[in-house]
Amino acid sequence: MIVPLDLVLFLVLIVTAVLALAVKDLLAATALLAAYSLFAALLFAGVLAVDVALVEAALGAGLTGVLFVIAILATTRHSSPRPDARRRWAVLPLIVAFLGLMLFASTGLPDRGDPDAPAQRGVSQTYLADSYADTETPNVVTSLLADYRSMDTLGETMVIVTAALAAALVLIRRVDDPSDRTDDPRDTPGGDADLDRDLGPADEDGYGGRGPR
Amino acid sequence: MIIVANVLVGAGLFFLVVSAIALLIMPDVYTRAHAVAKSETLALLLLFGGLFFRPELTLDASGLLALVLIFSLIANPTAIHALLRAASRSGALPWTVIDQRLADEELRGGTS
Amino acid sequence: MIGAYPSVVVRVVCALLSPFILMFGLYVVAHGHYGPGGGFAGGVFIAVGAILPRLTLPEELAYRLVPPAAGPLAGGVGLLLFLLVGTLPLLVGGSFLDYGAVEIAGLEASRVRYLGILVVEAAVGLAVFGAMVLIVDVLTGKDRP
Amino acid sequence: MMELLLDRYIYVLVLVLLAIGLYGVLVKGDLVKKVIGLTIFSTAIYLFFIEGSLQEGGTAPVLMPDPENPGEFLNDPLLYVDPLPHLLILTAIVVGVGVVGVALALLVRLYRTHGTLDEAVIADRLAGKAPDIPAADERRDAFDVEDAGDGDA
Repeated sequence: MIVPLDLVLFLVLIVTAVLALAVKDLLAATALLAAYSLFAALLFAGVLAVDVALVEAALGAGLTGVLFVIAILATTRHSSPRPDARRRWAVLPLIVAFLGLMLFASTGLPDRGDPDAPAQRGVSQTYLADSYADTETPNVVTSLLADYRSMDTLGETMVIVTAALAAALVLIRRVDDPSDRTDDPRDTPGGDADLDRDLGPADEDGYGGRGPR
Repeated sequence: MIIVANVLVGAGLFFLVVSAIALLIMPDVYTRAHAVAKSETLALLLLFGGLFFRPELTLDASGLLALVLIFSLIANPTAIHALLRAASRSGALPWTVIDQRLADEELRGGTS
Repeated sequence: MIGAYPSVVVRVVCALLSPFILMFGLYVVAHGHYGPGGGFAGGVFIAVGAILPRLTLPEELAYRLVPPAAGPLAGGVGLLLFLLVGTLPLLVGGSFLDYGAVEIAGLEASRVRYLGILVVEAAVGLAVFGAMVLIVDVLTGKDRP
Repeated sequence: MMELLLDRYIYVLVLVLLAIGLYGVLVKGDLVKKVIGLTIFSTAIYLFFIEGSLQEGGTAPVLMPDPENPGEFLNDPLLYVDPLPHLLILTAIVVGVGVVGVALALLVRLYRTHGTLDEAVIADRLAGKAPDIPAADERRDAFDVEDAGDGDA
């Protein structure tokens, strides 16, 4: 009986999502986001999407967290709250309307796990039946990824490399660029020789960042 | 065979429950991490040891399981070490008996 | 934010673990035919094996393992390899990315497609590895000469 | 109504996740929080797709060996869940991480020029309403790295 576990995992997922958006400390929010991705990976594994679970656990829970932590270290750790009540009251009806519309639309979707759903009757039957004869590959996801739908994969690979190059274009700078007002200690030569990279206190009125060794 | 596996897995689950309880009732980050690090590493060892004795396990799967066990045993204490080091550097003070006594006295003074 | 982590335990363990993570990534890329895994997951694992030393080891040591030029280079080489494999069937009259059209003596068409999948997975893994390493390098601000 | 909910409760939960992510993207003033909301939103979409691929009585889409004649594999489509959404989501996850990387690079760039990640402040400054850029020592408030020791090595 997998359904109750499913439900519990989903509730944990919702709680972590709310907390990740609610906490003030951005590092804590990043940790909660990684936990959220890990629970999502568990859910993927629970509905037998093993490849997706592997990628989500490695990328969503691992590398995304690393990227967030690096970016937070390069910027600031404190979330700037700026509660904008007007915008919240303008957006909430929008979200409620979105939810209502989607709930209405979801009544037309097939039941969960229905073998007669239209999506199950499509091309994937052919893929499953022919995969081994065509490519000698038991893992159908791999043969789909690299053979039947390799044009798709080519496009995605291009998108990833382009995204990395775009990130490089945004951040790479000339040494004599006057518009670059950088005065953080990492940019001064020799400034980070013995930099201790542990973080400062989470709250300004804490213990002053110097606990016992 | 299956009895040994079940006993080991049960012991592992027991230690996992103990570590979860310790996470809830311990007073500060150091004692929590102390309790969780030890009992969880032991629970991992017992769980995987129990899984080795399962009859449906093939040879290459048990090899993979052994690799996972070895790397978990290395990485788990290291992660907790790094976590506690960061906690110490960012100023988390350890809980002491004096704190508890002061709190008790305050409580008593307040209620009487 | 690159530099030696000030705790010797973490440094030693990360230095010991990263080659094994790299090896596991290669295993995942090669094992994609028979189980979960493949180019995307394997590329991410290899990238993690390259990023872990950057976060914990001294800079020159980490760069000796995987130099900063490896990011854009691997991304470009992976994409180029994918395109080359895709163009190969065009030369013998097949359509784009249809590896089965290439005739190799002694191999059936399904076997050729099997090999084509392997090469494409390796190319995707290289590209993902390069992209992830490049993003991390750029965010840590150590990419400039 | 109850029957419908029991069969479709997964859609309701996914929709709640979507709403949370949307709220984060639209309402939160901090730009990092906006990226976190974006990640939550996209993960909810992945969950929706993967739940749609589930098929009662199917196993993971890795072909099982045929017990009767060795060397062959069982390829009855009713035995396996639908592999096509898995492929689509597999690539979407990796592209999502690429998107997060670009977004974080833009954030770091914004912080270097404006000294803040508050969306309202940056918008005001771009509109010319708040011209003053904070002093350098206000910017790295969180990390007092100046007097750091060399650790316990």
